[in-house]
Amino acid sequence: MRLKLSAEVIKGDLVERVAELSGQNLSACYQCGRCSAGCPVVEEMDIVPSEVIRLLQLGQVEPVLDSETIWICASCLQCASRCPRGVEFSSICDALRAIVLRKRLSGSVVDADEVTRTMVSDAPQMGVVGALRKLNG
Amino acid sequence: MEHRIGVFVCHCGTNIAGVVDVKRVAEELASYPGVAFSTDYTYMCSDPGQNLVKDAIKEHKLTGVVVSACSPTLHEATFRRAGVGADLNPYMVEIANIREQCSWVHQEDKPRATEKAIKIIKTMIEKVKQDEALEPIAVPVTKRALVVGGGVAGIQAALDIANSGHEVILVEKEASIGGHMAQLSETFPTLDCSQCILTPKMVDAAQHPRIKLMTYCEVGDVAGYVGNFKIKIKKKAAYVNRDVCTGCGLCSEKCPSKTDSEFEEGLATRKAIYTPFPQAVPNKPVLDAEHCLYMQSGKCGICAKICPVDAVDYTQKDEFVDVEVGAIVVATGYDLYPIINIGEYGGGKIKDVVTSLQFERLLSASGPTSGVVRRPSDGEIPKEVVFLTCVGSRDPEHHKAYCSKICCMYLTKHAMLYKHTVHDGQAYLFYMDVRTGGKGYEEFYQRAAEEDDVLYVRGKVSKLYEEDGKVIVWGVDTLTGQKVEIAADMVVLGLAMEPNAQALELAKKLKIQVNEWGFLSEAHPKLRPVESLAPGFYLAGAAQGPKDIPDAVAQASAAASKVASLFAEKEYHREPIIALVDEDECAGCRVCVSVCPYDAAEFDEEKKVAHIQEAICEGCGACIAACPSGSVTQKNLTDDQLFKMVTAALED
Amino acid sequence: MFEPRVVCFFCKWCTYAGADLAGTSRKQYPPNGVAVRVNCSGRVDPQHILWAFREGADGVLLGGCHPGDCHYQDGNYNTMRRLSLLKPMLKELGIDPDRVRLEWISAAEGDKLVSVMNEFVDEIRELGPMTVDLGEKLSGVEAPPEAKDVKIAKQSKAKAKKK
Amino acid sequence: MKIPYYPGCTLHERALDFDKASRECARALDIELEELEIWTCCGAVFPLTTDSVMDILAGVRNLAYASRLGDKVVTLCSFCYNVLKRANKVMRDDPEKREKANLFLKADTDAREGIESYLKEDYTGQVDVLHYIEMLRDVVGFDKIRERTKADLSGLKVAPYYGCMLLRPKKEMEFDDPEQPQIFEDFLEAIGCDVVDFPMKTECCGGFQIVREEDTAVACSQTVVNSASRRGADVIITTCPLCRYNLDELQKKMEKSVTGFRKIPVIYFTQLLGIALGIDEECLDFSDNYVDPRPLLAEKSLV
Repeated sequence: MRLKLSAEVIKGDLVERVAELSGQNLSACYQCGRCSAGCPVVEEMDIVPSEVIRLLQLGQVEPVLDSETIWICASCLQCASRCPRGVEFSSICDALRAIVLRKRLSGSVVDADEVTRTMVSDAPQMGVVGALRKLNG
Repeated sequence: MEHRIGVFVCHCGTNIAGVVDVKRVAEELASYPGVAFSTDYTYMCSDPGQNLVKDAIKEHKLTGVVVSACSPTLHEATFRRAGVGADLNPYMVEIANIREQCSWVHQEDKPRATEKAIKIIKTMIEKVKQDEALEPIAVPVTKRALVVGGGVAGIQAALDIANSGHEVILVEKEASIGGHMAQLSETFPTLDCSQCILTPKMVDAAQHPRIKLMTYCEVGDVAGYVGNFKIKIKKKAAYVNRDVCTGCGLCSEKCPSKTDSEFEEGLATRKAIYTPFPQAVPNKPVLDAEHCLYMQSGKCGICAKICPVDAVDYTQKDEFVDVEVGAIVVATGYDLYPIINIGEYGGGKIKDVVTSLQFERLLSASGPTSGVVRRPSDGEIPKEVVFLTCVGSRDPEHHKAYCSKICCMYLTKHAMLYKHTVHDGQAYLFYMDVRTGGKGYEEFYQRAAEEDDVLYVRGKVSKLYEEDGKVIVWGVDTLTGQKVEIAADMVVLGLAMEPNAQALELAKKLKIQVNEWGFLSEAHPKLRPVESLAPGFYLAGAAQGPKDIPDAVAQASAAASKVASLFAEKEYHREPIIALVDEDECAGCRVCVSVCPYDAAEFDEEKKVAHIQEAICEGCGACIAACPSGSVTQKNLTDDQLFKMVTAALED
Repeated sequence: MFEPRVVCFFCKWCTYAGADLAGTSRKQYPPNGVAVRVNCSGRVDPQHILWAFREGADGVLLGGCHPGDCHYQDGNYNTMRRLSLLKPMLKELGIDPDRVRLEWISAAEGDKLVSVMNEFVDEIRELGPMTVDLGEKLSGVEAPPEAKDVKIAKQSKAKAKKK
Repeated sequence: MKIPYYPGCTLHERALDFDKASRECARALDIELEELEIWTCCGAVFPLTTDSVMDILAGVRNLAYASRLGDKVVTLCSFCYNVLKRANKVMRDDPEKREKANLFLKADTDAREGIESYLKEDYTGQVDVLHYIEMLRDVVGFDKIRERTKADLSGLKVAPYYGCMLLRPKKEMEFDDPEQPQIFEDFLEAIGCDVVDFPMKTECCGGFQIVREEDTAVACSQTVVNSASRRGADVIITTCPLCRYNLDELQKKMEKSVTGFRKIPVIYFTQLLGIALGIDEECLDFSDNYVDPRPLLAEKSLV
């Protein structure tokens, strides 16, 4: 499919919202791909971090919100730590998750009941609480 | 005296007129006291614009001119010449800077930008009202140049100046001239051998009757000004009487103490008494006291015993030589950004991760492996070699924001030369953009990809680590969105270029400006790219910014021609904006003598008053601010002028 | 909103060039200050600063080369020393010493110039307009008529010092 | 010497071994960890969205509690350390969020009758957040630890695992070089171990993904464990209960999927310090480890 670009598409409200919520300058990214190259969980992602930012630069927020990528990110901050332009993909990821979770676009990605039932006796609390906050809102 | 000032407001296309209401400015100033003529024009610096100024001077009998345009650093000289063309003393022409310091910085507030432009122009009208017609001060020029740095740029500049008939002193801190170019294997895009093209030039420089080579020397104190610099040069103790030494090499051969060779980038050793490389110019050794057994422990002394001409002298001390020159070319070159700063690439701890200069030595026929590419860890010939661009460059977050300009090309060359020696090897080159902005460069890049099968991978490597004798490369191919991993035998880093560390100290001594990264600043990025803003200093090579050999040589020749044109005049004309003592007022307290950084203020024992030597005064104004009786003033920048300017700046 | 009036004495080698760089880089800052170009910040005499306040300035900004980088070797150190003498005097006169600021801004620091300008204008805005009538305080000091001006201004300086 | 101590939930419930060992070691080094009289969960993760004030409140509240006891607070868990330190920085640097957070804290105090008001004045980031290892280096001093070391740990090859949260983001954590950290190496050197440098020491263990995508966490942890193993480590040390869980517990899975998998015990750094200081094994409590370190320690005559 041909992607039709226009000022309206590129500077859409949702893109602005992502930039605002993440506090990141999306235009600063020059697509070196270092975030993707160093990501420990990139194999599990359907769209790699640098591509996520590229899609946002093109105004394509929907496919990113639908992606598995944003739920896979473990917030280890390796991407942000090495980015030569100071763009924090981890923050962009949090912003994208927040947009989905605040609107409950796809329901909870992590079911709190199930997690507490099955995991809490075993895994450290911090992991459970962290997951719930990152993945359930 | 009746003032008849002309005000000329430039639009600079839309650069000024797009923000400042130039028509209104010109109209409003027409009625300002002392203004006899006021107008605006699209491009004041163009020929018609300058003619407009000249015609107005004649027609309206103008006594002074304020051109309101760009910064005075750009066109002050232009308009002063125009003034002269209309028989107006050049110092009666002033510039009001309403572009860099007004329209360009206040684009969001046009009405207030216009107000500010008016104020700026008023300050200059007030200044010009009290300007005096001045004549530049003529000073004799010492027609001898100092070139600092003996790399290819310094050598070229020295040769060109010498060939135009002037004496040159070429100072190099190392034992030999040649610089980094002497370390290179072959050069892009022609693949001619670096030594083959450089060594004849080195010999030319050494043998030129008008070039005095001072290797193993450093620039010490610097005094004076354009045309008349006085410089102390430190001859570092070489512990070898190099005038007597024949360069036979016996001492190095027999010396028992070894250390890492700087020339071989640590890939081979040298002796404590050594010439940096076989083709060194001059081909005479120096002794490195830190590694000399005799100097450290008093034992050994073999070199002194064996020297057939008794040139070794352990008691030698640093010496200082005073020289006088009229111009200084700074060609201090570059260093590679230290690998230790790149932690994610091992920070220098992984043996088979080498710098680009180390790889040059591995490729060089005269290098430690005689041109066979062998990896440092075990001497094996690497079959999978990865080349990384932008290591430390283009990374404002952690390292250097700028592009180092030559890495794309030399890594392409590296990959190509590697393939030429290891036919069954594979070269990978990680890049963000392949920058081939030079003659024949793009074709060279295409050849590397097509004919030599260098695989270009678009992406920046995130991490390198050692595992089972391999260097694991964690990269990405951004064109497919794939994370990639290569188990490489060797990795070559295209590290950022940074200005030579010692060059920064030198720039401080010379009082020439550097940019935020320490590269020497040119007087104008486009129109005066080879001279410093401080007169008498010329820039050549990578000291001014990352550069390849052709650019460094071109700039060196340009700097040399600037020196030659300075030397072509009998005298140099200095700005007459200097201090002046009112002898009637002077109480003879000598504060001015104590504050003057140039010893230009002196005390006249006979008259018991201070006196400023106009050939020496630089016009800093320290004496004026310090004088308790108010008897020192600055020509064309008197206290009264400053008061009036301040008042004008504050008037609504 | 109160728009402070600021006079900027910029040395030709560093700060003025830094201001030019801010322009070439199209960095934006408020148009409250007008620059007076001097060869060296060391040329600026406390009387110039007092004069600026007398003429209605709300703030005075001095810009020079970084210590050690002065084009004239050590002019900027003179400036620094003079300013530390001037500040208590301003206080005596009822002028908040924060209305004068000295900054080292090199030719490479367009960004710094912009942030200093922004900060300084904000600070002065916070301090409010200058209310001290220096003309009255330094009575007898008229706007210097041509020629005699220097002497008169020096007198004002002497008087101010006595205070 | 007393230093305020924030254990955090995990050390209070699940990682009791870590808490116990750390207190014992502190005592042996003449430090008394003074647990905050009241404290809550820190929130576990620092929010990365710009509009979050609610999400830093838990961290700020604990800092405000801590400010009643002194000018610093020591913590151990990497997550707690990360959250507290970053929340503290927000309170220091962001006036807008500081004001809002303080309003919340005040409402909080007003609403909670029965507890003494914990917020005497606005919290402005006055407390310094210290990691226990920083306390060892800066308050106790590694030299003192070297002197107090009783056991001979030479020959014990220890791989220090940093993980993510101590080091990143560098500008906010100001803990160590995120690419080539050195603090745990220096510590291990002080207690006389053989330090094993391994390339994955700053890579992620999978973190909270254990809850959602166990396979992902296993893959991440396996990378780390393998890397240490290849460099010949006998034992891995960590300072994060979640890292410990992932690296240790998940070896159960790695064992099954990888033939010839070599198990490595993963212990808390204070447990190792305890051994060095000659603290009774009982107090260090290795009963919770999946890969039991005791056979190894016995082999080296350390227990």
